[in-house]
Amino acid sequence: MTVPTRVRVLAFARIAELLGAREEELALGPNPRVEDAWSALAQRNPELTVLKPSTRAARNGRIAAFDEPLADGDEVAFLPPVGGG
Amino acid sequence: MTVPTRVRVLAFARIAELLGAREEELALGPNPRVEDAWSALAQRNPELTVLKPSTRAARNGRIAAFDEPLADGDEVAFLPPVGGG
Amino acid sequence: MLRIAREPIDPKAVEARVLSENCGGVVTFLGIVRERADDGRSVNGLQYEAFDEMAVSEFETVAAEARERFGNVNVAAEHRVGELRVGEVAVVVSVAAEHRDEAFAACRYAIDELKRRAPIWKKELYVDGGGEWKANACNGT
Amino acid sequence: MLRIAREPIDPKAVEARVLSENCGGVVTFLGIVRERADDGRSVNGLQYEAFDEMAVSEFETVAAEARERFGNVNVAAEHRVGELRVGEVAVVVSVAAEHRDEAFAACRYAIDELKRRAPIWKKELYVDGGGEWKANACNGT
Repeated sequence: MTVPTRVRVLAFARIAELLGAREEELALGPNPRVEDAWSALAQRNPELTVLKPSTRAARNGRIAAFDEPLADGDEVAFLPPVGGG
Repeated sequence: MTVPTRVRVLAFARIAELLGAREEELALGPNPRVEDAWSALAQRNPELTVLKPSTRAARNGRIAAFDEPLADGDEVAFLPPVGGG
Repeated sequence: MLRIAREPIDPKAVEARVLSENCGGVVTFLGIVRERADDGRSVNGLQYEAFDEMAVSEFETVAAEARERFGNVNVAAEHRVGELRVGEVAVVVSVAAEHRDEAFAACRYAIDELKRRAPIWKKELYVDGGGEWKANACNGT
Repeated sequence: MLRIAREPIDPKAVEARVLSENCGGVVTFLGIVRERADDGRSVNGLQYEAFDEMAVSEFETVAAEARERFGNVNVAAEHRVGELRVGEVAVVVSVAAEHRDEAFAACRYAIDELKRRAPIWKKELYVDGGGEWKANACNGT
């Protein structure tokens, strides 16, 4: 029996608008990577797909590559190109 | 009979301290120049002499050379090196 | 050193955080909502949002870099989030230093890097309806 | 655009004079009395005096030059005279522009030229008594 890896996803700006939420819990399969969290979202929201090249990810508050592994309880954030100031 | 040329002298900072005044009236001889106003002051206050190379003059609010002529009623200011800001 | 503000910013309070006994120069930058976007469209205002914790820690890194580059400078900043109208202050960066050279250079560095790196987003809200998320030039590292 | 102040300066009031509808960036410089002079001596404060009319007209020239060099910038300044204690604001220069590049450049230009050219004088008042009139580097034109 496979135990799912639960992660909390944070979304911002256009990504949050497309998802209709700034935050959600995802249950991923075994040995998931950042990539898998993104794919789970993009499957439900195909408009996200074109945004991937410009999106950066952060794992537990630090910039992370899309192939970085995720652990149960991790927080993954997806960050569109920034526009502060 | 010679009519004196009356000018108002403004002094600042160290120059004013040496003169003991920030402002005075001078009666100069005929066809005076900025130079003559300075000399009149320096005669009474020899300590001014060494300051001349670093002093700029202004006539009626505009920077003036020491050989610029003065007219009756002019205002002459002697400006030490500035230190604002 | 970066504070994310949900209410109007008081630039004087940011300045007050950088003043110290031997500072001779303070440079403060205010970023203000303009009535025209860069492409010329008229806006009613801007909407900002931030990933607060990460914006704060990224700006700590920026401030540390500023001290490495420009010496003993004090840096503080505040960035507002939510809906802002034209004329309101979106961001304040204040730097105090012994001399003005470093204060100018460090303030410029801090606002440039904040704009480039802090996870903060801006949506232009157009007078004729709708809105668009706008990225700064030179995003990322 | 330069005001000679005989009372403490309110930097916010100077800033308010440069704000306009399409300015996106405001840079403000504060010059503050330091406890140590450049040669390391401790001061109680500074004494400033100005040739008011000429300082004002010289700064008008500086502001016009800033607009020639940096485009549509609004410039305002205030310089205090009299006796100032450590920590008090001696001078404020504020510049608003559409973008921060010009605001930073014009503010830097304006304070540099004010220090170099405006007929304003400064005496350091030492903790151990006495005082000395101090000139800025690069006086005159």
